[in-house]
Amino acid sequence: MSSAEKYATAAYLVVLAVVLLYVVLYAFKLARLEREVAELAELAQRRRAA
Amino acid sequence: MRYFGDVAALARKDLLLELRSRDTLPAMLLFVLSTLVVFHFALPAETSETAETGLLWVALLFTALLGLVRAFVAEREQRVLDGLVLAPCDRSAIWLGKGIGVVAFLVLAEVVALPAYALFFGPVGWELVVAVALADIGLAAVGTLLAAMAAASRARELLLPLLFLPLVIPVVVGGVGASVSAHPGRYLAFLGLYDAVFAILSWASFEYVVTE
Amino acid sequence: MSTSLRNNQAVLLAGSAAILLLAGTALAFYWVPNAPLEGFRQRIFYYHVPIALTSYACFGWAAWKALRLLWTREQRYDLESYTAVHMGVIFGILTLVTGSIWARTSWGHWWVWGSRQLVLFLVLFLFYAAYFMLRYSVDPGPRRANLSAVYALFGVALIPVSFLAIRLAADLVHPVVFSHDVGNKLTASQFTTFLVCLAGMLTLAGTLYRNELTGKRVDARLRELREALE
Amino acid sequence: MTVIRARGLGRDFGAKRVLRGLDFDVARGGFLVVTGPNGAGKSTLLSLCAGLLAPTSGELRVDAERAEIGYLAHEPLVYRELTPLENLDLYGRLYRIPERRERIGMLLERFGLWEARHERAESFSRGMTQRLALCRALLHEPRLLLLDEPYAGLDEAGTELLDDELQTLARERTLVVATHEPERVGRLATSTLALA
Repeated sequence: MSSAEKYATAAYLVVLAVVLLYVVLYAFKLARLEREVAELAELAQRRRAA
Repeated sequence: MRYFGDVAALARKDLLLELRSRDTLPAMLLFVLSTLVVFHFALPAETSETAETGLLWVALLFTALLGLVRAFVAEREQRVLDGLVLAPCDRSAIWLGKGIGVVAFLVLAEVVALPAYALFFGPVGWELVVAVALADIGLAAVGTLLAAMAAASRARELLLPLLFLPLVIPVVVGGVGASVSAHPGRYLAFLGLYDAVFAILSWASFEYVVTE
Repeated sequence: MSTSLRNNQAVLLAGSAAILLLAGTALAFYWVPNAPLEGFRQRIFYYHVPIALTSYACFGWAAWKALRLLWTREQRYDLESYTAVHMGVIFGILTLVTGSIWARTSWGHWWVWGSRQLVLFLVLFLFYAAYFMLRYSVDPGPRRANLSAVYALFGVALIPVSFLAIRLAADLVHPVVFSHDVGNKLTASQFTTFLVCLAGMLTLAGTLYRNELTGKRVDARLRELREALE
Repeated sequence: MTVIRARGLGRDFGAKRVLRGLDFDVARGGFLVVTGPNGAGKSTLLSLCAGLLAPTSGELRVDAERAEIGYLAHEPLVYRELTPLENLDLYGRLYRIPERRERIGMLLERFGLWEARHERAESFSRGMTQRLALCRALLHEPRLLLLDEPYAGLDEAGTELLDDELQTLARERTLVVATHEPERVGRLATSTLALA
C-alpha cells in the first residue's frame, strides 16, 4: 500500500475509532443510569413498605 | 433621548469611580509600557517590521484585557449591578455606558503606547492609528459583554481571557494587516465590519447576560 | 410524542446513518476512480469535508436553539443547545484530525497554516472549548442558560468573520495558499460519493445528538424522581 | 386587586432546592411579613418578586413596573467610592425623578445622613449604610416595596425612624418585609408567610 493509501485508511479508521469510543462512553453512562434506576426502585419499595 | 441620558449618567459614574480609586488607568498605562520594553528584549536584533507591529497589537490586546477584568468589579462588590438592572432604563445602556468607559481608558493608554512604540521600534503611520481606533471599539464592545458574563461566574479572572482571546483574533488580523500591508484599505474595512457585527450583537444580547 | 413513535424515529435515524455511512465509505474506496492529479489520497476528502460541514451544521443548530431559548425562555432549549455544541466540537476535532492527515499527505507535514479551513477549525475549537469553561463556572439555572445561549450566538457570528480574517491573514503571513476548494472540478461520481458521505455524517450527528439528549433528559428525570422519593 | 400572585412557586440553585411549591397573594396596599430561619429562602423570594431571579418551577406574577418597585437587599447596592449625593444622583437620573435634588436632600435629611452627604460610602458604619440603602430604595416613591431585613444594623434612633417610616408607607403602599423579628412589624402586617 502506498503511503497515500496508508494515510487515507488511517483517516477513516480514526473517524471510526472516535465513533466507537463515543459508543463505549455511552455504554458506561447507560450502566450508571441503570444502577441509579435500580436504587430508586428499591427506595420506592421501602417507602411503600413503610 | 432618555436612553443617551442614561448612558451618559452611567459613563460619567464610571469615569468618576476611576478618578476616585485611580486603580485601572495607571495600571493599564504602566502595563502597556512595560510590555513594550519586555518585547524589545524579547525580539532578536533584525526582526521584521511585521513582527514588531504584531507585538504592539498583542500588547494592546492584553492591556484591554487588563482593563476589562476590572470592568464590573465595582458593580459586583456591593451587588450594585442588581440596582442598575432593576432601574427602569434599557439594560443595554449599562453595556454602552461601561463600553464608553473602557474605550476612554484604552485611548488614554494608547496615547502613551503609540509614541513609546514610535520611540522604541518603528514609525507609527496614520493607518496604524486608524486601525487602533477601530480596534478599540470592537475590543470594548465584545469585551464589555464578556466581562459581564465573567462577572456572573466563579473563576472570573481565569474565564475572561479564555472567552476574550478567540473572539478577538480577527481584530489582531485586521490591525496588523492595516499597519503593514501595502493596501490597508481592505483591513480597515474588515475592522469596520467586525465592529458593526459584534457591536450590534453585543448591544442586542447584553440584556440576557445580566437578567434571567 | 409518544415514546414508541420516538423510539421508531430514533431507530430509523440510526439505521439510515449506518447505511449511508457504509455506502459512502464503500463508494469512496471502491467505486470512485482515482482523481487524476491527487490519486488515492483524495479519498480522505470524502470524510474530511462532510465532517467539517456537519460541524458547521451542529454549531448552527446550537445557535438556533439558543435563539429559541432567549426568545421563549423555555429551559429545555438550553439542554438542546448544549448538546448541539458538544456534537459540533466532536466533529470539529475530527475535522482537525482528518485535516492534518490530509495536510500530511498533500503537503508533507501535520500542520499547515495555509489551509484556511484547518485554521478556522482551530479558532472555532478554542472558542467552543471556552463555551464549556463558561458552563462549568456558573451554577445550573436560568442565568447559565442565558449566558450559554448568548455565547453560542457569538460563535455562529464568529464563523464567517473568522473565515474572512483568515483569508486576509493569508495574504499577510504567507502568500502561498494551499486550498482544495471542493466546488468545481468534481466529476459526477465524485460528487455523488461526496453527497452520500455528507448525508451519512449528518444523520450520524443527528443520531448521536438524539441519544445524548435522551441520556441527559433521563438524568434530569432521575434527579426529580430521587427528590420525590427522598 | 392583587399585586403579587404566586402559585407553586419554586427556585433551585443547581442541585440545591431553596423554595418549593409556594402559594400566596399580596393585595394592593397589603403588608406581607416573610419569616423563617437563615437559609430558608427569604432573600431569594424577595429577589424573585423584584424580577432579579426567574422561578425554576411554578408561576409568579408581579403587577408592578420596574420603576414602581423599591428593593432593599442585604447589600446596600451603592458604590462605596461615591458619596450619598453621587449615588442617589445616579439612581435619581436612572429613575427619572422630577426635582431630583430636592427629593434627595429631603430623604438624606429624614434619614439623618445630610451631614455625611459628601463623605464616601465606604467610610460609613453598618447603620449609616443601611440608612443610605433605605434612601435608595424609597427614592422613586415606589408603589411596591420589597425590604429584606430592613432593621439590620440600625441603632436605637434608626429603628424608631424606620418604625415611623413603615407606619406611613403601610397606609398607601404594598409591602413585603422579610425579617427575623416579626413582632416588630406584627401589628402592621395584613398577612404572614413562614418559610421552613
